[in-house]
Amino acid sequence: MFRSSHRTRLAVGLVTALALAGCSAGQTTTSPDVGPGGVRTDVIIAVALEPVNLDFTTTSGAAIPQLLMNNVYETLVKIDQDGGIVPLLATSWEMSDDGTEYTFHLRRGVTFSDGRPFTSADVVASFDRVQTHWIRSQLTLPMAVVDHTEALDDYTVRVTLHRPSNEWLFSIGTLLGAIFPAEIDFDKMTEAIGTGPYVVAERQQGDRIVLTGREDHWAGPAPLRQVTFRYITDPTAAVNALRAGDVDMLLTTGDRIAPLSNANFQVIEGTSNGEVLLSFNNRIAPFDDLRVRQAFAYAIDREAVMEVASGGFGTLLGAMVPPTDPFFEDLSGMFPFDPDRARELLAEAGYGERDAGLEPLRIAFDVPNIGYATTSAELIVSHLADVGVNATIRILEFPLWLDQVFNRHDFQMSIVMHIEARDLMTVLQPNYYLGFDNSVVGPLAAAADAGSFEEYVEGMREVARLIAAEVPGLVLCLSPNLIVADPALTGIKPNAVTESLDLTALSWTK
Amino acid sequence: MSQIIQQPGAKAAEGRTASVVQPPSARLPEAAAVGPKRYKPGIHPQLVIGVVLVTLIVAAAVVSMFWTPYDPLRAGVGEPLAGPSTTHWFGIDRFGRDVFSRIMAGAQLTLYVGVIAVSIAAVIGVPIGIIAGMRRGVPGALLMRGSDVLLAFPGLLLAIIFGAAFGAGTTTAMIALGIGAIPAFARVARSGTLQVMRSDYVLAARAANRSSWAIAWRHVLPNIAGLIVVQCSVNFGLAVLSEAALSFLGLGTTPPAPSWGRMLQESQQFLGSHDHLALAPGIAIAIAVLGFNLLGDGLRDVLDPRLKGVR
Amino acid sequence: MAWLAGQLVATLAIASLLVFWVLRVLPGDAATVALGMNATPEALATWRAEHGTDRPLIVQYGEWMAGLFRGDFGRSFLTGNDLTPLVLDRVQVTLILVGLSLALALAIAIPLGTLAAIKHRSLWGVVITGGSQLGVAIPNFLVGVLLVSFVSVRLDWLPAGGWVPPAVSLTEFLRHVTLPVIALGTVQAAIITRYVRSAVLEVMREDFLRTARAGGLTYGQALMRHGLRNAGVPIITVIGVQISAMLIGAVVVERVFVVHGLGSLLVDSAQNRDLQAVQSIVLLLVALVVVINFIVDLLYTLLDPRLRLAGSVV
Amino acid sequence: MTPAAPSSPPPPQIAEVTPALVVRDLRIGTQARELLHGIGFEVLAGERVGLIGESGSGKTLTALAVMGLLDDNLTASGHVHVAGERNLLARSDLQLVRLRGARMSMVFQEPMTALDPLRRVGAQVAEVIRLHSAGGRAAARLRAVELLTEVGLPEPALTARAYPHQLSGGQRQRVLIAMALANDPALLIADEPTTALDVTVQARILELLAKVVAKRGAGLLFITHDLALVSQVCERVVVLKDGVVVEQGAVAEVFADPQHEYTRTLLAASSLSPRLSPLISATPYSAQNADHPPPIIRLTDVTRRYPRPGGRFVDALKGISLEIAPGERFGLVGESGSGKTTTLRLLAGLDMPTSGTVEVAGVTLAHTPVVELVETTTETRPGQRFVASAAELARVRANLQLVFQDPMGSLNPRMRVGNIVGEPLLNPANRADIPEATTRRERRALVRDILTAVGLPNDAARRYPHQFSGGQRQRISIARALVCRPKVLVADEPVSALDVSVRAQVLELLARLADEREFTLVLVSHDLAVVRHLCDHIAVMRAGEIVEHGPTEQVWASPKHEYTMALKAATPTMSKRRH
Repeated sequence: MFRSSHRTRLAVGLVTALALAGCSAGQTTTSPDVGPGGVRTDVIIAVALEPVNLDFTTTSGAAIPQLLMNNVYETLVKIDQDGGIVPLLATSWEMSDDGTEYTFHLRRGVTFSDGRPFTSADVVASFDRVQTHWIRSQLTLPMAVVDHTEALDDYTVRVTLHRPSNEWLFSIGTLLGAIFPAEIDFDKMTEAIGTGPYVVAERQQGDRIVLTGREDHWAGPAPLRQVTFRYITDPTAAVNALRAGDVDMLLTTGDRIAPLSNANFQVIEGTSNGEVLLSFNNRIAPFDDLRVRQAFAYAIDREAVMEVASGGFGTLLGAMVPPTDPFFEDLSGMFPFDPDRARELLAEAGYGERDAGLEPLRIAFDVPNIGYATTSAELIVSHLADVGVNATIRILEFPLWLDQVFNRHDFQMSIVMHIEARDLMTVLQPNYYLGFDNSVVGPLAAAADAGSFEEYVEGMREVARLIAAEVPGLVLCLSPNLIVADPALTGIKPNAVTESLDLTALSWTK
Repeated sequence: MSQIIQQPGAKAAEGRTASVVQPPSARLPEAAAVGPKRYKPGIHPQLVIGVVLVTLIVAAAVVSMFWTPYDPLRAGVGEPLAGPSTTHWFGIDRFGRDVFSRIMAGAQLTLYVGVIAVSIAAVIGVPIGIIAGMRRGVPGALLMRGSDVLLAFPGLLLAIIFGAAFGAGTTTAMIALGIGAIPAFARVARSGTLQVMRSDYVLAARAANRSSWAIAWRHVLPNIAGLIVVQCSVNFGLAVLSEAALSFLGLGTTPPAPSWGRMLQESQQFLGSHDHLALAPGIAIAIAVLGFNLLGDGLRDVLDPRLKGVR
Repeated sequence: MAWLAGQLVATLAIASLLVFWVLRVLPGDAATVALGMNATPEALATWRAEHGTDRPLIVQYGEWMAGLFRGDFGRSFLTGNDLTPLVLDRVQVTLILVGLSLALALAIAIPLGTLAAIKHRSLWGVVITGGSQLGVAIPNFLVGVLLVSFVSVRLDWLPAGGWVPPAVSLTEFLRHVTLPVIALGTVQAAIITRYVRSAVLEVMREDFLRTARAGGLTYGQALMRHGLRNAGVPIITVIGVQISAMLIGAVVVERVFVVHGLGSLLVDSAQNRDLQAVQSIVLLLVALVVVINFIVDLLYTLLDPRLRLAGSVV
Repeated sequence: MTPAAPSSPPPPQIAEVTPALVVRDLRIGTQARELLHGIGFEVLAGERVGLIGESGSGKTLTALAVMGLLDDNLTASGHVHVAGERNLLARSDLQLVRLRGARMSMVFQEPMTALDPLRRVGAQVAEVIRLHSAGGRAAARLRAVELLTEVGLPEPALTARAYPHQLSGGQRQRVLIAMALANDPALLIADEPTTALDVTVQARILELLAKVVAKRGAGLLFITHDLALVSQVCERVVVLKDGVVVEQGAVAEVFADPQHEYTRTLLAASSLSPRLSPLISATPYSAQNADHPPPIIRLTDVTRRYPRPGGRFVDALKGISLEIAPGERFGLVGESGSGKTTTLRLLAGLDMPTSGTVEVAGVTLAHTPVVELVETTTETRPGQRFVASAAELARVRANLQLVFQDPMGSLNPRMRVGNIVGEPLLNPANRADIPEATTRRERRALVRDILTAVGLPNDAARRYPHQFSGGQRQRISIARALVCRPKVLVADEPVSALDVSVRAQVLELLARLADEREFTLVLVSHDLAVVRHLCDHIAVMRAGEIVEHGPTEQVWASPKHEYTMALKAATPTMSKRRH
């Protein structure tokens, strides 16, 4: 709840968005695994992005934690559906008054899937190795505040921090806090051994990963005997698989809902932090000119874009502050759809018809090859054409997009979903790909962060308002977490709070 | 016979294709027209249908340069996903664009891709084939070997490689398809050239001390022109299909340009609820491919009887 | 034979150089792509050293070639995994798909094409010829999409996609493979039908068929005993070409039916800029094409005594 | 309906012997038009009847109608009875199948394509046997070998295992005859069975046909365009023109006293008279004779060797020498593979000798020093190793022009006749001696003149080759060859692809032009009669060697080499009869 958000985890977040969009679950129509009382005990989940391996300590991407976190690996604390921090492997914990010492009391009777008992030694080993063995060092920054971890006894662990950090506790609820057996060789982690209710039973690369439920999980036998993740990149194919009964559950985007809604499926709309951002390169012309950025904000009918790109699902935002943030304020009306105003602003900036003695504006529009992005882009091009802007779409595969746009800042305008929580200030770092000059809002935000909670909220609102007026990028909408599933499936977690696709409560009602 | 025996293995392929079917490299519909030479001076149904269909596509393309019912790129000209109506003949797509206008403009793009791809293949492939056919020594063999290496790269594969290397797009796709078709043209040109070079009129021209250049220009080219035209037509259909497939894979034309293949790909998710979105581009592709294939077949039937005189 | 094998090697060598050259023109840094944005410069350097992308291109080419000779496709730039088992697995899928589709195509095309030739003046001939023309013109992904839409989604007869290896469950394999094979096979059938028809028509005009009839064979007998084998010669050529085209052309159908074949792997790798995977897969495809052509040539020699270099009997 | 000549004998009485073939009022047509207008004739058992006519007369259609092998788009009406089997035209294909190959059979013109290339010839013969008899496979095999023996194939057991491409044309035709005879048919139809064969082979095949037919007492319907063959082979002749029988009767009577105008023309055109040239024919062939100008063509010890795969060679020329004096009409006679075409190519500078010297019009085209190593690796390409300079070569080509055999293939179908004929003039070297050919207008006038000279209509220059008949096309070829006023004209089988009546006209034209324009004529031909008709001197070639040469009449009257004798004996003439 109180973590600061200066992590550069965009890449991971984007990939998560991809993965979740195509996530679907399904049942085999042929031989459903049926348990006592005729209730099915298996689910096949189809997911867009496949893990390249099972080791998120060395490999980036959201696909691995999506599969393994909470399901195979567990953490001391867990982020619940409302973003709260709740006990998991730790039954309770205390924080010292200066906020630098945390003492965790571990759950007893927990075993790893290979039968080893879970003790404090595993926690110490796992936390220590984040610093020493994880290759993804930028991601591990939140753990850098850890001074040392010690086992007070078999079921008590004390973590000492250099300085107080609210974010740290939140972070050990994510993959950074995953508990591995102390004995495993971190350099050769080819299989995933955790304390969670499921184990990886089978991997067919390019097609599926099968999890089976543990009978000996500390919380009792897993509700499902078998969970299969099927990897379907093409969203249409995923929808077809659901409609053909090959899968039961589908994490998808809003534009896919319409044809499914008249069929017999439950549609669950949950919260996410996924703001779809039309990003401008503020460093270069024409977007170094505020009038151009504002003109674009007026020119684009965001409601229409949301209608087309996500079938009307989503929330219009004025800044990258979702309604779940404490400092949320509805700024979506700041730039209403007004093509005439857009043309005026463009003309002021010197762009327009050649006949009017102005320079026609041409924009290169680099779009990652992801459904929502290309669809939105196509409509935006039409809207821009109406105000005399000629935007040319170039579709880039995501890795190329990362390299060219995100890394080398070689772009004019792009579009991508940012799914990290509290990412307002992250995105506005001057060395970030937007290249926003935060010399004004930066100190304001820092001051707000240092103050009381009320000062923090008020300060951040002011910051958000200032930023919204500057339009460093145009927030098109907040995309919901959408799940379509067989109506008999229960225990689906609607909100996307971490990368994990939490299956621990998933079961059939009939 | 000795001709064939002289060319064992891979080279035999040339011998046999020259005599039996058209070159193996010409991947698609070559064959039908190799059929009986029942050329009647009157109406030739294949040709007529082919000409009609191709004319339809060309007319749509030409008209779309000056006029379409609506701006094919403009969103919001109608209720998104609306079905066909009197104002929007083929309905409206998800962006609220007029599908009929997009199909018309798509014809332009399709022809553009086809013309460029076929031109690249013909402009490079035909000279290679003619040179290889006229100079049977080392340079000719090398040229043919070179183009045969390309034979191992189907157009689609080339397009994927080029797309990965230079970025996907219409330009990349049509260049790749063009290069991929070079061996087909080279082989057709070579087998035709060999046939012409065996003819007595070339012997007569050589006896009259005409230069190789003059022989190629005055004797070979006019006499293999029919073969080339047929190959162009067939490859045109192939290029249209391949472009559609590439756009379908997301390796072809970038949005919002109205590519039929991409329209088909985008329509996929609305299949069952808004079938018109798939039908319009699907039928357009079929008409274009069918048209060019029939045109090629018809031309072959019409042009071949005179070519027989070459022997 | 040695000459043929030499050609095979030469073609592959040139193709490998082409592939390597074209793909190393690619912009972007393989290490960054593989490790993502969170990687430190040290990690990147380590990766480059590990994958050898910091060495001169000629050395990299040599290593790649040497690996291929040992049957080693290298390690994926993206996942770091050994590509060999993955590629072999995918090849299997594609080969099964292509093989079954070809079988279906031939089962349709040979009878229909022959019939169309024999009845080329009657309604049947016109219908078959017209049908095959139409079949050639319809993109196979459209067929696939329609099949999914109707057979899987509306009628719920067969799965909409996916792949179960025959070793796992034969019935499931058949259920999953049916629609892709139909989508790929019927369009191929249309193409091959046209070739069969023209080859048979060609043969029907041959003098030896008339000789056979003058000797007392019925038209049908003459065609079966003398015609089809002669028509087979050009048809084999066409089949070879079509297999080559299908190996890569299958990618579209693989996409529609979520079948993970070699083509899909290639497209995915290309999109993920996994250069190592792309160049190895492309070369594998090229090798397959070249080998198929080689086999076609051999078959051809087998079928046609005129191509055998054996000394004459008389 | 039969417009038979009044002198035809009355049809034999059917009651006595069942005729092998009776054709009555046979009409064949497409839906659009009738091609055969009700013809009638008979072939008695054991009788040999010639069906003669020029291309397009309908003779092959007749044969196919009898066999029931007409194309689907052709319909036949009338009556055809074969060996007592009545009314074949009314029968279904399934009924006819029993007769074909058993009661009636047919030998086709083109032996190269009439056999299934993928099956052994013995099996193909055996197949016909097994179709019509109950015997087993082994019996059929044996019988096939017997038949192959009977048709005179060497090592018949081995030959039966051969594929068609391993046999020569004559051998294949023998196989086809064996197939036709396999079930002792009552009627054998031979459709131009020897047209594709060499003269000496033709003679042996005809002998064979006559022999096997006689042995079986079968009727033979012998279809040909060549009156001389009919006169040799047949007892009776039926003359067909444009789908109508214009005359029929005993060969002796018809040929001695033709009633119909067409038959008379045909006969006149068929008998080529020997050339009688008082000036040269008496002179012994010798270029050393000081009274004569130096030869315009001189070949000295010329050899030409072509490489074959596997390091083997074919020696097309094995060292020939000959000289041709200016103004001479020189005939080069030989069968296929004799090297006459190679000689011609060497003369025209289109090829070069492996060793030896070729001198044409004072230019030496090649000397001996040829690198043998180079020779073995690649095919020789023209222009590669000429010793003569390009200018000299150009002069040769200006001085020596060619006329080809095939009137269809020797003219570019995409060019107008005017351009075809004028093309040699585009080469400045070719018109060096023709000052009036510098401008386009002048060249056009030259083309017009030469077209008139060869007897083509005024508008010919604007038309395309396919608008002309075979004979006219050959005239175009001659015009093209002569437009540059060459000193030598080499004509390669100029009339062998033409109908008899046209043949005579083209030969006349050549003779007339040679006199008028005073060029040296080199005529290459397989036909001794044609050469004898036109030439003063001849050289007889065989297997790359000149076996005999000298003044035409001398060689003709008293051939010294046995091959010349054989050739002369094999050459069909009207006067010779086999029976």
